[in-house]
Order: sequence, then structure tokens, then C-alpha cells
Amino acid sequence: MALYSEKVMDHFRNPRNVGVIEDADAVGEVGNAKCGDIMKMYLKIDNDTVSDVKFETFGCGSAIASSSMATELIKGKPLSEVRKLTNKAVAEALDGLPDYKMHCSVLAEEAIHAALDDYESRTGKKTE
Amino acid sequence: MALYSEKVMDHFRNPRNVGVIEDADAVGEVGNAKCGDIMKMYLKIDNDTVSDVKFETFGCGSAIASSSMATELIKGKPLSEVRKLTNKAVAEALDGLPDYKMHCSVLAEEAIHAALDDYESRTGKKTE
Amino acid sequence: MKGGTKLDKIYLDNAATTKMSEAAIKEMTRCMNDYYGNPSSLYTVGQQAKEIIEKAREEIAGVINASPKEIYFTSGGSEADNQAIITAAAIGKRKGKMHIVTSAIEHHAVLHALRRLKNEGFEITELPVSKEGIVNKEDVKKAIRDDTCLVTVMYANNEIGTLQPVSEIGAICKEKGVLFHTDAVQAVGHVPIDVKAENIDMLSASAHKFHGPKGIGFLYVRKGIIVSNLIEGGAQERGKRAGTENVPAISAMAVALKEAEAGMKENAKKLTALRDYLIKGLSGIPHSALNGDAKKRLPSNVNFCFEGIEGESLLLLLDDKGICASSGSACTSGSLDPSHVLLAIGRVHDVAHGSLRLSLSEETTKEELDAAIKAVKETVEYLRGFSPVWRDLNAGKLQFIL
Amino acid sequence: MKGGTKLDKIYLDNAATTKMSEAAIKEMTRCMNDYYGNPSSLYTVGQQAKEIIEKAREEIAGVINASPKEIYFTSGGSEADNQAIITAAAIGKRKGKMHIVTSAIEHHAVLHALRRLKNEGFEITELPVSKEGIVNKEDVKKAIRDDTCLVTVMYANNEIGTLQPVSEIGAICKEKGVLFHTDAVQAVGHVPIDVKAENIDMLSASAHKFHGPKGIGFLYVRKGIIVSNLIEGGAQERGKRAGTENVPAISAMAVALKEAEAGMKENAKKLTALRDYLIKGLSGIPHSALNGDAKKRLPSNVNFCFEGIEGESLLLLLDDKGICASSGSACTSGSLDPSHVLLAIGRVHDVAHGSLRLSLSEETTKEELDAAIKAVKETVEYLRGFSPVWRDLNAGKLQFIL
Ligand SMILES: Cc1ncc(COP(=O)(O)O)c(C=O)c1O
Ligand SMILES: Cc1ncc(COP(=O)(O)O)c(C=O)c1O
Repeated sequence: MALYSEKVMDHFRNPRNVGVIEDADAVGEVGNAKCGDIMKMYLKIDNDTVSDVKFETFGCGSAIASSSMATELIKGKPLSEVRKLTNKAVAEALDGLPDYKMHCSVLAEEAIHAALDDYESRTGKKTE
Repeated sequence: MALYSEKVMDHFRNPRNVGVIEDADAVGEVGNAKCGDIMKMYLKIDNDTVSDVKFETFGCGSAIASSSMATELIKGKPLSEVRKLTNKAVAEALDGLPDYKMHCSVLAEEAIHAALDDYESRTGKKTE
Repeated sequence: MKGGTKLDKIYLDNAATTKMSEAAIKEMTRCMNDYYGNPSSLYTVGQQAKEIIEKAREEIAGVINASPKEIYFTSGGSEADNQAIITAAAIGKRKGKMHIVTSAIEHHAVLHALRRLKNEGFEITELPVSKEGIVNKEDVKKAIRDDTCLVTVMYANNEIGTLQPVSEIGAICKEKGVLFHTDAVQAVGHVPIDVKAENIDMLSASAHKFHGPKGIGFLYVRKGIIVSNLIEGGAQERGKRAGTENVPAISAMAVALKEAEAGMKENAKKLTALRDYLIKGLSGIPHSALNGDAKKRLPSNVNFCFEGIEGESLLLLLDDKGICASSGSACTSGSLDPSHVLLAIGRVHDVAHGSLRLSLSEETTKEELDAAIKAVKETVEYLRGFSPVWRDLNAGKLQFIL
Repeated sequence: MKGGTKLDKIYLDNAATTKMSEAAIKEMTRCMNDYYGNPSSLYTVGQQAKEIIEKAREEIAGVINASPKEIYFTSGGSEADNQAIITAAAIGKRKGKMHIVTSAIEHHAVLHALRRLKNEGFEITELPVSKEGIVNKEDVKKAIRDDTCLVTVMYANNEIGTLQPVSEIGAICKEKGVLFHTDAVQAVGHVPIDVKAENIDMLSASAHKFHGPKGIGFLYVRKGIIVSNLIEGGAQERGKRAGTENVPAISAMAVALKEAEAGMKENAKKLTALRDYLIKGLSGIPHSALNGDAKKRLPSNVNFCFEGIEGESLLLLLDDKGICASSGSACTSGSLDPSHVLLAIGRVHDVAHGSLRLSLSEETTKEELDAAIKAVKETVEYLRGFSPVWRDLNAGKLQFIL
């Protein structure tokens, strides 16, 4: 009955991979302050694999939890797999989100895709 | 705050002059069962004075109390004075009635007037 | 066990309102003390309150075989009735269907809500009832037209206790594709109800009729029906009923309803026996008659007419003897008209004025009923003693009706 | 003293709802146990209940200088607001006056009731407020037209606590012959109100905002104004609000209101000092700003915006630290728009998302506020620590607004 699942609250209270990677190989930022949610993902990429990831988020509890969970889901994963990350996977990994908060998981997906796009345009490589 | 004044309840619980005068000199009946109130007044008249009075009433608490009070107000009174009995006097003597029960005091007035009319038509005398 | 001080009164007006159960009072008090947070708040104290109302919603839904999302909390039966009716009317209006079928014996909450719709251009068909006070399902079938948007027929009548053929009407409405609302304020917690099996689209209930608190009730609306707001404002009740949630009352209502459900079978059996005992006792009064069907009635309801006397004076004198009763529709409203329900079952005005409703609770005892029967007998006799109507009846100037 | 278990929480959401006072809980319990009779019944048990509600009506009327016949009990503030508005609309419609003046910062109960009227053909003028959140009385004067049937401006705002120039607006409406309603849900029991002196025609109140029970409130309507029913049915509340009277809640509301009145002066003084202490403390957070006027506000209300963070995450983390707060309008409704009140005082979306309302009660202590200030400071700092917005602001990529 609680607003958020235990998982969401855990990732909200103890977000994993918070912060900045100064020399990131890819950066993705989505959302805007007007809507109340901004997510920024920093990726370190070695051998087509996410070797490190950090995030910054301005947003509600589920936005922070979604960012945190998304970083966990892609850390150490090959880019081709990262490309396939969906918002549904993020939400499921969090044991669900309230309907009206699903857009937070969408933002997380988009932030990661934006970072991959950034990587493609920096390197000319394809990630899918 | 109670529905009825103490006076009303007293006259309702212990109605004065209840009953019938078999050899009445005047009888007045008003109201009808459809409306929920019927009052019947029996008068004994000596020397143009109400020497005895009895009533029968089908009706609510305030109808019974109004009949009772009305009989008290006219008992022993000269007919000219009885003629002047108003519903207001009955209601006041009862320390008031709820607005929507005022018609009960009107019925009492009318029952007495009907009895006086009956007396007039029986005797040819004028009562006012 | 009901809570509170035992009055040295014989309370036989449970159809008007009931004493709260001890468990309901306890739950109310618990919530008032410990769960005052706003259920719409994010913090724990608020979320705990939210959990309490959602648990209540689930429990209440369970009792009538609805799903929790189909339950909307209201301030009572009248509000639920009004909201159900404006909901159906709004849907009807959108489709150009402005005809409503109802019965002649509905509660004022339904009656007056419909009267307002009439002023707004709706056409209302008021079905008659049998002399036992029961709607004929064939009449319902015949009354439904292409432009009918709602059938609203109560589950059990509040004055004469008659149970209506709800599941038959539900089946007809389903077949015809017309919304069916039932005012079940007198029935919920007293007789088993299954909104699915009985094809009920909307149902109104009020907690104080089943030993819950006053000022709280609920409206069941089948999934898929778009609910119209009566009270606009905040997003409570999924945006369909604004106002900070009455957490203590909601939870106490659920407690009372669960209790009522648990004891329903046993209580109904016990009450039916008591009811029939009371009916038998009162039938001993000459020129009296039971109002409503002898069998198809709430286990708790007894309603009589006595010829030659008027109801209010009877009630006041019974009160003096410690008996709390009513004349049918509880009302010191200034309306002097006799009950529309008694008129609908064919009681003429003269007789309808002399009605008495005695409604039992699970705590009513045979001894109390013996005292009540004695008191009613004596009082009726006393009042007849100086009733000009009674005199005329006995003198043959008027004809006995009963 | 407020009743119940002491939570080891710091409850600073008294604008959403308050803890019931011990006396109110006691009265509620007393009535639930001993006065369950139906106030519309004839018998003693019912008449006793009637006496209780009429005494409550007198007491409540006294507090706002109304007469008892001008008080109608409702299920809360939302219902009272809705009924006031449909009352004015019905009168307006009859006279062909279909224009209503309101403010941009009304509660949703007023806002949404007016939105519905708009759909029915009424024209609504929404007056702006100053950046301090106060309606300009000259604007009211200018907005009133020949076809204006109602001015509805709240007494005190629920989010930012600003007190509106009610008596000035009252005087204008009186002069112009236009009905004036004020949603005083946040004000009743907290600031002195005199409906006569302030020329208020209609006023809404809700008991749970002044340590009374939930699910009960009242609408004051000046004598002579014909009240429209929101809930149709029985003859309760002189035929203007159907439903079996909620005796325990009505009486407990009166008890709470009398208590509030008795302590009002002293509490206001104490709270104002605490409020200003809290404002001072929070002002120490860089790039923050008080919302609403610093002086013309409820003694209990503090509302801040913090740049670079979002409100919900702030609230959730404060809850973890034992602090119950809200972001302004209590709402997990799914609406993701920032408060219309904050937008109305000129806060842009970016900043409006980062709002925090702390609302005090008479039991709030300086120690609690110290803890709250510390917790807010730490949490804002923590959230800014990984806010991309905050980073951009500091990097000069975005411009600070506050
Ligand atoms: C200003 C204002 N108006 C109306 C309401 C509605 O009151 P209630 O929740 O009691 O219906 C509230 C509180 O929620 C309020 O603060
Ligand atoms: C059949 C019926 N419908 C509706 C109501 C109204 O319920 P409430 O008084 O709780 O609003 C009642 C009782 O008063 C009732 O008996």
C-alpha cells in the first residue's frame, strides 16, 4: 500500500553510482526542470562495455530510484545489451512504479540512450 | 429545544376535560382524518355561560394539548368571551407551538366556534 | 455487544439509526488518536492512514463482492444516492437518454434527487408497488424504453422493510443495457448482497444503519461506469469525491460491516423469530394491520397501522413508557402529509396517519418486545378512548377500513 | 493538549489536517456511546441528540458572530465550498447574472466547482495576486460587473498562508450588491472572524483543520439567501442538507472550535514567533525564498522554494528524518504540475517544483523547529549534491532565479 516499493525506497535512499565522471566517454541528459525531472548519465566505456557509470538527477523519489537502478542494470554490460534496456526493465527491477510515475523509468531509458547516441556521435561507432 | 413546551406536554399527557357530554347543548367538530386531525367539542351551556365542556380529539400531541387547553380557557366563561377565543390565545397559553403545528391551535379555535354556531342554530340566540 | 451506556429505554428505531458497536467505537477512537495523518500525504504518518482506508475499502468491497476500486466513500447514504443518480443522469444526457425508472416507495434521497432531474428535463416513471409493498419485475421490464438511462429501485424499504426483487431487476436491466442503481442503505449488513450475481451497477450504503458511525457511507459503482462528482475539489477517491478522507469513520465502518457480515446469518434467524413474535403480538390489537409483506421483509422491521388514532401522539406516549419508535419516515420536518410509502401500498390517508414502525436490533430481547406489545396495546386503547373517529367507527357512522 | 499517542515524529503538516484535541475526542466518544438517537425522531433519545446539535450550532455561530439559523452542517470544507458556489450560481442564473469573480489561488474545491460552472455557461474572472500572494481589492472592484452574481475569495491560502483583504472585499461586495463567499477553511479557529463586521455572505469551514474531527464542517449562509441543496433528501438542516445528522462529529467540532477560540490570541502570538523563527532559520539556506507575504500570513504557515531540487524527494527524505511536511497542496494525485498558487505568485516551474510547506500547531516547539531547520538544510544540500540543475547553476550555465 505504501507509495513506493521497498526496492524503490532503497534505491532512492541509497542511490547507487551517484555523481559525475569528469572524463566520461559519453554523457546523456534528458528532461527539463519545467517538468520537474532532469537526468544526466555519465558513461565510461571500455571494449564496447560500460566499465563505469554515474548519474545526477533532479527529480522525485522514483526519478532518483530509476536512475540508480538503471545505472546498476547497465554497469559492466556490453553496449549492445545496454541499447536494449527498456523502461519496463527498470520499473520491473524496482518491483514496479505507480502508474503516474512510469515516466520516470522512461526518462532513465532515454538518458541512457542519449548517452549511447553521444558515444556514437563522438566515436562514429554503432551501439546496436 | 424539546419538540414541545412543558405546558404542551403536560396537557398532552394529562388532557383536561376529555370525554363526551351526552346531553350537550352544543357540539362542534372540525378537521378530517385525511389531514390527520379531528377535534370535537361538547358544550354544556347555562345562563349564556359554558358550565361544562368536554372534547375528543384524533390527532398529534399538539392537537390534543390544544383541545385540552382550549377547554380550560372557555370553561365557566360567558359565551361572548368564548366567541373571542383565538388560536393565538390557545398557543400562548401553551407557551407556544412549533410553527408547523400552529394549525392545531387554529383547529381548537374553529372547533369552539363550530360549537357556538351549533348553539346559535339550535337556540336562535346570538353568541357574539 | 454494542458499546456505551445501557439506556433504560427500549430502543426500537434501528431502521432510523443504530447504536455503534463496541468494536466500531474502539476503531474510531484508535484512528482519532493515532492515525490523524492526511492519507494524501507522502510521509509515513499519512501513508499509514492511507493504508487504513485502503484496507477498509478492500474489506467493504469483499462483503458485497465488488472490487476495491469500485468503492467510493461518501458522507452517508443520501450523498451516495445523489451521486449515483447524477452519475447515471450525466451518462444518459450525453447519450440523449433522459428517462428514468424508479419505484413509488423510494427514500427521499432518491425521490428528491429525481425530482430535481425532472426539473432539468428528465422524465421519471414511478412504478407502483403491490399492496404488500413490492415492485413487480414485469412492470420494470415494461417501463424500460429506448431512452431509459437508469432504473433505481431500493433493496429494502426503510419504512415497511419490504425486500425488492433486486436480482430479477438486475437481470432485466443487464439484458436491456440499462444502468441499475439500488439504494441498499437498509440492506447492507443485514441481508447478503452480491453486486455481481445480482447485476447491480451502483449501490448506496450508510454505516450508521449497521452499527457503524454516522457521517460515512459508500457508493459502489461498477468498473467502467464514469462517475460524476457531486463534491468537486481534491483528488481523493480517485478524483471522484473531494474532501480530506474521514479515516476514523471509514475504518470503523469497515469494522462494523465485517462484524455485521460475520453475524448476519445467525442474527437474521434470531431477528426473524422476534419480528414474527412482535407481529403476532400487535396483530392482537383490533382493527390493526401489518404494513408490507409478512415474509419478504427485513428481519428487523415491523410496521403497523392502527385505525382511529394518529401516529405522533402514539409515539410520544410510547416514549413516556420508555419505547423509542417512529412512525415510518423519521421526520419532524413540518410535513404533515402521511408517508408516500403507506399511500403507495394503498393505505388511505385516514389510516396512514396512524402508523408505527418498530425496528429491531441484534440486542433486542423478547422481554423488550413483550413490554412494547403491552405498551402499544394500552396506548392505542387509551387514544382510541377519546378519538372521535373511533367513536364514529364503532357507532357505525364510519366504516372500518382495517 | 492534543489527545492520542505522541508520535516520535515532528508533525509540521497542520495545514493539511490536525490532530484532534483531547476534548474533541472525548466529546466524540461521549456522543458515540450515549447519544446515538436520530435527532429527527420524536422520542427523548432523539430529542437529546437534537439538543446536542442545536447547542453546537449556537456555539459555532457565536464564534463567527452569525446566528444559529445561518449555520448548515456539511461533511467538510469541500462540500461547504461546493454548496456555497452552487447556491450563488442558482441565484445568479435566476437573475440572468452568470459572471463570477474569484482569485487565482483558490483551493481546488472552489476552483473545480467553478470550472464546472464554466462548462455550464458561467463566465469566471480569475483575479491575479501580488507576488506576495495577496488579492488587490481594487482588482475586485474593477472586476465586478452588472452581471456578477458572486465574488469568492478565500480567507487564508492553504499553501502559502496569505491572509486576503476579506473585510475590504466584503465592503465592496456589499456596496455593489454582489454575494461574497469566502473559503475560510484555513482561517476558522485560527484568526478572529466576524461575518457581520466583514460583510461575509457565505463562509466555509472544516473541523479537522482546527483539531476537530474529520468528515464534518459547516457552511455559514447569511439569512435571506436561498440555499441550494447539494445533497437532496430528508428534511435535515432545515431541508438544505439531507442525511442523518452526524451528532458526535458536530458536537466535537463545536468543542474544538470553542477551544480554538479560547486560545486563539495566545496561540497566534506564540505561533507567530515560532513561524518567524522558522522562516529565519530556513532563510539561511542559499538560493531559497519564502513564498507568500512575510507578515500577512497565518501564524502557522511557512512555505519555501529551494532552487535546484525537487519537492517530493525532499519530503521523502525529511520523512526519513521524522519530519512530516508537504509540498504545498497535499497531493499524490498523479498531477505532476506544480502548484497553481506558486505559479500565481510568479514562481517559474523550475523553482515551483522545489517547494516545501511546514505548518505549525500549538504544540510545535522551538526544539522541533531547530531539528526541522537542520534536517531541511542537510537534505537540500544533499539533493543539490547530485542535482544536474544545481551543477549548471553553479557552473554559470543556468542563471539563479532565487
Ligand atoms: C482552503 C481550503 N479549502 C477547502 C479545503 C477542503 O476541506 P476538506 O478537506 O475538509 O473538504 C481545504 C483543505 O483540504 C482547504 O485548505
Ligand atoms: C433507504 C434509505 N436510503 C437513504 C437513507 C439516507 O441515509 P443517510 O441518512 O445516512 O444519508 C436512509 C436513511 O436515512 C434510508 O433508510
